[in-house]
Amino acid sequence: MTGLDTATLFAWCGAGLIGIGLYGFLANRHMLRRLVAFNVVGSGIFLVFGASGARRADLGPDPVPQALIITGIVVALATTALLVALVIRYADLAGRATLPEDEPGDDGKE
Amino acid sequence: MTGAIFDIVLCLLILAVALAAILGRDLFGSVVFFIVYGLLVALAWTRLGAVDVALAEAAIGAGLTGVLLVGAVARLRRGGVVEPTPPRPLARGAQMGICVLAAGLVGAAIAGLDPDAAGLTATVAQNLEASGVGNPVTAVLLNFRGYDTLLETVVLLVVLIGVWSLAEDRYWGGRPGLRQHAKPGGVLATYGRFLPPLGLLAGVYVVWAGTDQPGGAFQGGTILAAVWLLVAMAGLVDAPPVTARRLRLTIVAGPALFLAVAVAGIFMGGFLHLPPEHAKQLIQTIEAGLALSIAATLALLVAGPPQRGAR
Amino acid sequence: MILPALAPALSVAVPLAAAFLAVVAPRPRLLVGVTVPAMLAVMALAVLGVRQGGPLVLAVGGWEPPLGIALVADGLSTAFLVATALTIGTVLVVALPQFPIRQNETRAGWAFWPLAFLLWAALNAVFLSGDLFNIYVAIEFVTLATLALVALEGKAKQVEAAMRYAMFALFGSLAYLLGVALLYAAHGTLDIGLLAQLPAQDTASLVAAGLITAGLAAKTALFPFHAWLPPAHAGAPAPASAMLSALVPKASFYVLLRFWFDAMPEAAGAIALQLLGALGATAIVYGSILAVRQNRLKQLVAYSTVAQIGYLFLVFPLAGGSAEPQPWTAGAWTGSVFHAVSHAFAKAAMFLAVGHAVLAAGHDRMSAMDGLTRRMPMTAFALGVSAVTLMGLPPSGGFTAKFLLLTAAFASGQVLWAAIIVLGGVLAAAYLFRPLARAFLPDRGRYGTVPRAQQALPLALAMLSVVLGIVSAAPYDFLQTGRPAAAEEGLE
Amino acid sequence: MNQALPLIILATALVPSLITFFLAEDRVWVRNALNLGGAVLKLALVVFMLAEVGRGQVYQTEFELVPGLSLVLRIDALSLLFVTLSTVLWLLTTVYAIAYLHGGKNLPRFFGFFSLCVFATTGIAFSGSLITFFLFYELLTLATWPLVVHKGDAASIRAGRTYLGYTLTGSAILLVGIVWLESLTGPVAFAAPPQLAGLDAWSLRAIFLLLIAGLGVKAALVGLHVWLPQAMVAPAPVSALLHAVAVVKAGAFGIVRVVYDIYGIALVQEIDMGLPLAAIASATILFGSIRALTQHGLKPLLAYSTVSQVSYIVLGAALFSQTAVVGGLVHLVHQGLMKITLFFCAGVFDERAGVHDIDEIDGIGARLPWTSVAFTLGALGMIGLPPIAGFASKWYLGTGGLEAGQPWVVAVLAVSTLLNGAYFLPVLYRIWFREPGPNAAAAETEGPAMLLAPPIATAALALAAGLFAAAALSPLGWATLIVERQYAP
Amino acid sequence: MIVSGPLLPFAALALPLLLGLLAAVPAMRPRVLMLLPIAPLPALALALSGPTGEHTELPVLLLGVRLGLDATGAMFLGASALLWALAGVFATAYMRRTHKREVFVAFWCLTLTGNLGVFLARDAVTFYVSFTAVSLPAYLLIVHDATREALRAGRIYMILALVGETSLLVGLIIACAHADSLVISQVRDALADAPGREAALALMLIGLGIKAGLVPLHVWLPLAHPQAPTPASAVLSGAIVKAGIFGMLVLLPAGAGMANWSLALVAAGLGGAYFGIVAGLGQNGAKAALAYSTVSQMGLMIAAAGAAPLADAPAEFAAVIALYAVHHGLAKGALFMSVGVAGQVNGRARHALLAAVALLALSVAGLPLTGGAVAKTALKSGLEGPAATLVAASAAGTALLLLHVWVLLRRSSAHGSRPGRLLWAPFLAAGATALVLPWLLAPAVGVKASYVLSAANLWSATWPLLAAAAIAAAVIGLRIGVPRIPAGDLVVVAERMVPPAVSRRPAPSHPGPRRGMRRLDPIDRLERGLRRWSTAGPVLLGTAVVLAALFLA
Repeated sequence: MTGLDTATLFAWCGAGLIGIGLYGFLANRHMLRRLVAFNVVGSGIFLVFGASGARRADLGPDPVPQALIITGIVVALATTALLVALVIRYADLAGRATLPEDEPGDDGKE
Repeated sequence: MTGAIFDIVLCLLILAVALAAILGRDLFGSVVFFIVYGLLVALAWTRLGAVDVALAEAAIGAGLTGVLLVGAVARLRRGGVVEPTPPRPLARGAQMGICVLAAGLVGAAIAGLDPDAAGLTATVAQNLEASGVGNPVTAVLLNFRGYDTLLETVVLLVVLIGVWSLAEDRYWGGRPGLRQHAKPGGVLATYGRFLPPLGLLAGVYVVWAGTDQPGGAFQGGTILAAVWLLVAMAGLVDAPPVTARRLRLTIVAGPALFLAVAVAGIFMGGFLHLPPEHAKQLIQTIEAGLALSIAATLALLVAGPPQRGAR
Repeated sequence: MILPALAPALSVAVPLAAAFLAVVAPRPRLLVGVTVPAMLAVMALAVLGVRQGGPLVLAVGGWEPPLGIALVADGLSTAFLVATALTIGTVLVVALPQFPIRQNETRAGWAFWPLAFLLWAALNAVFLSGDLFNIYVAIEFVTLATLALVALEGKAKQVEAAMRYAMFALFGSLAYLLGVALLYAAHGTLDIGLLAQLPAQDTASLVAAGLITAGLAAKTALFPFHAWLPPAHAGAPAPASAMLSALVPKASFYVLLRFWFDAMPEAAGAIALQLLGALGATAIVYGSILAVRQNRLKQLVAYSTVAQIGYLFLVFPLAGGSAEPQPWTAGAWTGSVFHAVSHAFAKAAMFLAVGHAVLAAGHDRMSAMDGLTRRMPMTAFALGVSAVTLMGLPPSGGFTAKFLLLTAAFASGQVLWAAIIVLGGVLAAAYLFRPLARAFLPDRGRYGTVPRAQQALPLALAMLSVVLGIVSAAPYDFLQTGRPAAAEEGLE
Repeated sequence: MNQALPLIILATALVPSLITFFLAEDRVWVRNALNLGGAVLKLALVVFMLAEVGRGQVYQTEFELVPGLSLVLRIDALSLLFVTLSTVLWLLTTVYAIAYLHGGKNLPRFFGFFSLCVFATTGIAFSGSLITFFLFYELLTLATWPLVVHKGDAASIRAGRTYLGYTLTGSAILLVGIVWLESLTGPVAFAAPPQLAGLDAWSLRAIFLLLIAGLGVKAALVGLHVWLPQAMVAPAPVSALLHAVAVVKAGAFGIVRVVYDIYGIALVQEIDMGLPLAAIASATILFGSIRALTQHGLKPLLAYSTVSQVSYIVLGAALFSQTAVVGGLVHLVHQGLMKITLFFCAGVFDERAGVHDIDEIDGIGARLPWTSVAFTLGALGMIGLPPIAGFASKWYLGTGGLEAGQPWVVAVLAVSTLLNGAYFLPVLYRIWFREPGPNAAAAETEGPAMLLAPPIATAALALAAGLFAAAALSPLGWATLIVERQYAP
Repeated sequence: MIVSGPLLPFAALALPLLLGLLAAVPAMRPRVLMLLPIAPLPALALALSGPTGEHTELPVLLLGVRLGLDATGAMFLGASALLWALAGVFATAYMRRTHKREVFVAFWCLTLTGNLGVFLARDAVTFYVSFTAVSLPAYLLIVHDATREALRAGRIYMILALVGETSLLVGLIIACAHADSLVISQVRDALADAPGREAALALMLIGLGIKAGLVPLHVWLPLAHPQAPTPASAVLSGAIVKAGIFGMLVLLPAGAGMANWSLALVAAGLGGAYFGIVAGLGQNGAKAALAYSTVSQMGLMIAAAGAAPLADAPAEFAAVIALYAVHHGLAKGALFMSVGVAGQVNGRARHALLAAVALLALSVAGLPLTGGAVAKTALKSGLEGPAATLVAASAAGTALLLLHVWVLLRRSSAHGSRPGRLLWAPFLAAGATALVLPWLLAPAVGVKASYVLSAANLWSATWPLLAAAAIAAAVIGLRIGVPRIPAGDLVVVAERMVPPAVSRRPAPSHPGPRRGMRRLDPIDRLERGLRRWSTAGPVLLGTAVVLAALFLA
C-alpha cells in the first residue's frame, strides 16, 4: 500500500478509530459509554477490514470482506442489544450503571 | 484529487466525531455523536465502493444501535442513575498510552500489507454465475459463506432469548417493552399512520433487490423493524406477549427455514448446497424468511424484555 | 459413505433444530429425550468416520476454501465434539427437574432450554469450523449464549457478573476480529488449512497473531484475565455452570490450539510461548490459592477452573514454537487435549454434584457438604472422583494428561513447568480438601435430598473422566488422526 | 492363564469394593459375604500362585494406555511376598473389621474403600513397571483417605488433611522423579532395569532422591512421617491397614523396587546414595523409637513404633549386601504380622475397655487375657526377641550390615532393640502386673470370636514365622528365594 | 518337620515346652504343678547317657536348629536338669497356695526350655534364642509374687536382660557374619581373627556377663533372687546363671591372641568374687546374702573361664569349670531351698536343717572331703600364680559369707506350719548330690581323688577356713558391726541419679486449624484489581501488544 490511496487512508482512519475506541472502552466506567466505545472499535476494525479489501481499484471492492463486515455489524448489534438489556436490568436492580469495582472510592469489597 | 481531499476531510471528521462520542461529558450527547459517527462511517463505505456495507452501517450500526442506546440513556435517566466521575489522570495516561501503542501496531501492520494482494474478488466473480444471484456480496453472504449467515441469524435469536430472560419473573408472559403512550394526534401518531405503508414497501424492496443489487435481508429487515417500532411508538400496535406461539414462530421461522434448506442440501449434494439451477429461488425464499424473522427480532430487541404484567 | 460425512453438519444442525423447537414448543423432556440420543448417534458416526476414513473435511455448500467454509472433523475436533455431547447430554438430563415447564411457563424454565441447545450448537460450530471468521461468528455465538446463561438467575449479582464477563469477552472478540481482518488483508484467505501453507512472517500476520492470542486468552480466562470467571460461573444455576465451566473456556482454547498448531505453526517466538506458559503456570498457582480461600462451594469450584485452565497453556512452551517437530511435542499436545477433555467431564460432574448438594442444603456454604457421604453417597462419590481428576491423580484422564505434559517437560528440558504441573496437583488437593472432608462430618440441621437417579448422572460423568484415564490408548490414537504437523512427532 | 491370573486376583478385591459401595447400609450379610468371599478367593489364588512362582513361573500382562504409559502387571517372587502378606492380613482384618465396626455407620463406604485399598496394594505388588507402580500407589493414597477420616470428627478431618498433604506431595515428587527418569531412559520396567550406567551421576542422584523422597512419605521416613501418628484417630482396622497391610508397606516396597529393580544396588553405591539412604533409615529407626518413648496414647506409641520398624526394610535395601536385603524384605512380612497384632489388640482394648492411653491399660491382662497375650507376643516380637519373627529380621540385617562393611548398622539395631524394649515393656508390665485400673475394672469380657481370632491368628503367625524361619515357605525362606533369584549378582 | 540325628535332645527341649503349653489348658489347672518335676527329665536322661558326638538337626526351625552335647555340656545339662527337677518337686509343695499357678508353671517351663537349650545349642541362633528364652520368661518367675519390691527387681532385671540380649545378639551377629556360618564351633574359631573381634567379644561378654553376674553387671542378682519364690531363686542361682558361664566357655576362642581378654576376665572375675563377699556380708536377708555369694562364686568361675582360652587344653579345663559349676549349682540350689524350708520349720527339725546348711556352706567354701573341695581343687589346678592364690583365699571370704548366711537363717522366724516331705526331699537330694557328685565326676574331667586329697591341697583348702573362723571369732568377739549395704548396691546409686523413669508427655494438644489465611490479603487485593476492567483491560491490551511485539521481534 504505497502512497495514500483511498483504501489506505480509510484503513489508517480505522486504526485511529480502534485506538480511540479502545481508550473509551478501557477508561470509561459507565457501561453505556463502554458500549459506545465498543461500537467505535468495531467499526474501526470493519474499516480496516473493508479498506484492505478495496486496495485494488482495478478489481473493485472485494465482496468477501463486505459480506463478513455485514455479518460483523449484525453481531455487534446483537451484542449491543444484549448488553443494553443487561445494563438496564442492572440499573433496575442495583441503581447504577457501573460495575461495583468501578465505583469511585470502592475497593471492590464485596 | 478532490476525492482525495474529501476522503481526508471525511476521515478527520470521523475521528473527531468518534473522539467526541468517547470523550463527551454528557452521555446523551455522546450517543448522539455516535449516531452521527455511524452515518459518517456509512459515507466512508460508499467512498470505498461498499454500498451494501454502507446500507448496513447506516441502518444497523448507526440506526438501530443508536435507537438502542438512546432508549437506554432515557431509561437510565428515568431511573435516576448518575454518571461516575472520570478516572484519575495517571490511569488515563497509561490507558491512553497503551491504546496509542495498539493503534500504532495496527497501523504498522497496515503499512506492511502487500498493496497488490487481490483478495477473493476474482474468485467470487468466477463463481458468481453458479451462486444464483447477481450481487457478489449477497452471493458470499447467502451462498459461498451462507453458513456464517446461518449462524449469525441464530446469534440474533440467542440475544433475543437472552434479553427476554432478563425480564422480571413476574412479568413473564407479558408484552415486551413499556407501554407506549403517544399523544393522540401528535407527530408520532401521525407518522405512525402515514409511514408504515411506505416503509413496508421500502423494506420489501431492499430485501428483494438484495439478490442482484445492494441490499438484502438484514438491511431490509432493519427497515421493516424500524417501521414496526415507529408504529408501536405511536401506540397503534402492541407487541404480542412473549409467550405467544405466533410471535415465537415468527422469530424462529427465518433461521429454521435456512436450516431446513441447509439440511435439505445434504440430499442435493451437501450441507447448505444450493443447486445452481434453483439457487436464486432458494436464496430469495431464505431471504424472505430471514427478513421476516430479522425484522421481528430486531424490533423486539429494541423493545426489550417484557416489562408489563401478563394479562 | 455418506453417513459419516453427515456428522459434522448434523452436529450443528440437530441442536439448532432442538433450540428452535424449544423456543416454539417448550417440551424439554421430549426434546432432551430425542436430541441427546440423536446427538450421541451423530457422535458415534463422527468417531467411526474419522477412525476409518481419517479427517472428515466438508466444504459447506460445496464451495471449497478460500471461497467457502470448510468444516473439519479430525481427531481433535471430534474429541471435543464428543466431550461436549457427553457433558451437555448429561447436564440436560440433570437440568430437567430444575427447569421444568409446567402449566404456567416460567422465565428461566423456558429460556434455559433454547439457550442450552444453542450453546451446544455454538460449541460444535466452533469445534468444527476450519475458517477463522466463521470461528469468530461461532465464538460470539458461544459468548452471547453464555452471557444469557450467566444472567439467567436474574439477580443483581449475576447481571453484574454477566456485564463483567461481557467486558472481557467483547474485548476478546474485538481483538480476535481485528486479527482476522489483518490476516485476511495479508493472505486473502481465512481457511486454516490454507493459511498453514503460507509464510506468516509479515507484520500483519504477527500482529494478528498477538491480537488473536490475547483475545482468546481473555475469553479462556487465562490469568490475569480470569477475574470475570468465578463470579460468572458460580452465579449461574448449577447445570448452566457445569456447561460454562466445563466447555466454554475450552472453545476459545481450542481455537488457540488450532491457530497455533494448524494455522500458524511457525509464527510463534520462543519468548512469547514462554510468556503464555508463564501465565498458565501463574494461573495454576494463583487460581488454586484463591480457591483455597473461598467459602462458597460454587466459587471454589469456579476458581478451580481458573487454576485448571492454566495447565492448558503449558502446551505452548512444551509443544509449540518449533518449526521442526520435536519428539515430545505430540505428547504435550495430546496431553493438553486430554486435560481439556477430562477437565470438562470432571468439572461438569463437580458442578452438577455441588449443585445437588446445594439443592439439598438450600445454600452453597461449605456446610452444605456436611454428611454428604451419608445423605447422598453418590453425589459425594461423584465429587470425590471428579476431584481425583482435577488433582491429576491416577487413574484418570487428568493423570494421563499430566503425565504426558510432564514427560514432555522433562524431554524438552523445561523442568520448571514440570514442577508447576506437579505443584498444581497438590494445590488442587489443598482446595478440594475442605469440601470433601466435610462430606465425612456428621450432618447437622435439616437437609433435603435429590433422587438417586439424578445423583447417578454426575457420578457417571465423573467416571467418564476416570475411564478416559484407564482406556487412554484409544483416545490417544484417535486424537492423532489428522493432527497438525508440528505435533506429529511423538514418543513412540 | 498367565495373562489372566493377575487380573483375576486384582478383581477379587476390586469387584467386592465396587459392589459394596452401592449396597444399602443394612445389607450386612451380603456385604460381609462379598468381602470375606473376595478375601478367601484371593488367598486361594495367591497360594496357587505361590506354588507356581516358586517353581519359576512368571505372570505378566501388559497394555498400553498412551505411548510411554503402559500398564504392566508382572508377578515375581517379590510381588508375591507382599501380596501374600496383604492377602492374609486382608482376610483377617476383614473378619476383625466386621466385628469391630458392627452396628456402625457408613459401613458400605468403609468396606468399599477398604477393599479398594487392598486392590491398590495388590496392584502395587503386581506392578511390573515404575509407572504402573505409581498408578496404584496413588490409588492407594486416595482410597485410604476416606478411611482415615471415617469417623468424621474434627480430629479425623485434621488427620486426613495431614495425610493427604503429605502423601499427595510425596506422590507429586515421586511422579517428577519417575517422569524425569523415563525421559532419560524411556519406560522403566522392573523386569528389565534401564541402562543407567552411562547417565550423568548428578541427574541420577537427583532422580534417586526424588523417588526416595516420594516413597519415603508413605514409608514414613523421618521428617516425612508426621501423617502416620496423626492418622491414628482412625478406627483400629484402618490402623491395621495403614501400618501392616498396605500403606507404609507400599512405600517400603517401592524403595526396595527402586534400589534393586531400577538402580541396582551397585549403582546406588556408585553414586554414593547407599550410605545416605541407610543413614536416613537408621535415623528413622532411632527417631521413631525415641518418640515412641514419650507417647501418652497407646496408638500413637504403636504408630511411632511403625515409623521406626518400617525403616528396617529400607535399611535392608540400602546396604550393599544380599543378607541385608533378605533381612529387609522379610521384615516387610514380619513387621506386618506383629504390628497388625498390636493394632488389633489395641482396638480390642479400646472396644472392650475404652483404653486409649497407656495409663488406662493397667491390669487389663486379667480381664482380656487372650488379647493381652497376643499383644505381648507382638510387642516382644517388635523388640526382636526370639523366637518371634522380629529377631530373624534383625539377625539378617545385622549380618548383612557387617557383610556390607557397615558395622554401625549393628549398633543401630542394638540401640533400637533397647529402645523398643524401653517403650514396650512398661506397657506389658502395666497390662500384666499393675492392679486393674478403672478401665480394666469396667471392661467387658473378651468379645466375639471374630474380634479375638484375628489378633491371635496374627500373633501365632508372627511366632510361627520366627519359629519356622528356616522353612522354605516361611517368609524368610521366600525372601531368600527372592534375593537368590532376582538380586544375586 | 524333619529331625535328623538323635531324638532325645529334641525331646529334652520339646517336652518342657509342651508342658508349658499344657499349663494353659484350663482342665490342667488343679494339677498343674505336677508338671514341674517331669519337665526336665528327658534332659536329665540325655545328660546321663553322656555325650555322643552326634548332632540333632531340625532344619526348618528358626534358621536351622542344631543340637548337640559334649562333656562340658553334659555336666551343665545334667546338673541343671537335676536342679530344675528337684526345684520342681520343691515347687509342687511350696507353690501350692499361690495365685496364678498356671502362669508360674508355663513360664517355669519356658525358662527351663531356654536354660536347657543353651547347653544343647550347637548353632548360634539356637543358642541366642535359648539364651533369650531363659532370660525373659524368668522375669515372670521373679515377679511372681507381684510385690512392689519384686516388681522393682523385675524391672531392673528386665532392663539388664534386654541390654544383655541385645549385646549378645550383636556380638553373635558380628561373629557369625565373619564365620559365614551359624555353627558355634566355627563361629568361635572364626572369632579368633574376626575384624570386629574386640567389639564382638566385648558385647558377648556383656550379654553373658549379665547373666553370669559379672560385677558390675550383677546388680539384678541380689534384687531378683530374694524376690523370686524360693524354687525360682534356686534355679536362678543354681542353673540359670550358669548359662552365662557356659556361653563364655563355648564362645570364647582359644589361643594366645586372647591374652588381654583373658587377663581382663580373670581380673574381673576375681574382683567380683571378693566384691560379692564384701557386699554379701553387708546384707540383712539370707537370700540376698546368698545371692551375693552366687556373685562371688560366679566371679571365680568367670575368672576360670577367662583363663580357659590360654589353658593348655581348653576343652578339658572347661570340663573342670563345669565340675565347679555342677557343685555350686546344686549346693546353691539346696541353700536357697533351705531358706524356704527354714521358713516353715521349728524345733529339732530346724536344728537338723541348720546343720545340713552348715555342711553345705562348708562344702561351698571348699572344706576338704566335700564335693566343694573337689571342685575347688580342680579349679585351682588350672590357674596359676596369684590367681590360684586368690581363688584359694576367696574360700575364707566364702566361708565368712556363708556363716553370715547361716546366722541370718538361724535368726529368721518360721511360720510354724510343718513342712512336707516334698520340701525336705529336694533340699536334701540337692545337698547330697552337691556333696557327692563331684567325686563321681572328677575322674571324668581328669581330676584324681588322690590329687584332691594330697596334703598340699588339703592345706590350701583348710587354711582359708581357719582364717575365716579366726576372723569370725574376732568380729563376734569385738562386736564389730558390718556396714549395711543395700541389696543391688550399684543400682541403688544409679536409681538415685536417674530421674524416675522417662516421663511420658501428656497427650499432645492438637493445634487448631491454621488461621494464617489473613496474611494472604494482598492476593485478595490483587484479585479485586484484576476484576476491575479499567485495570484488567489495559493489561489485556498490553498483553496483546507485548505478544505481537514478541512475535515481531
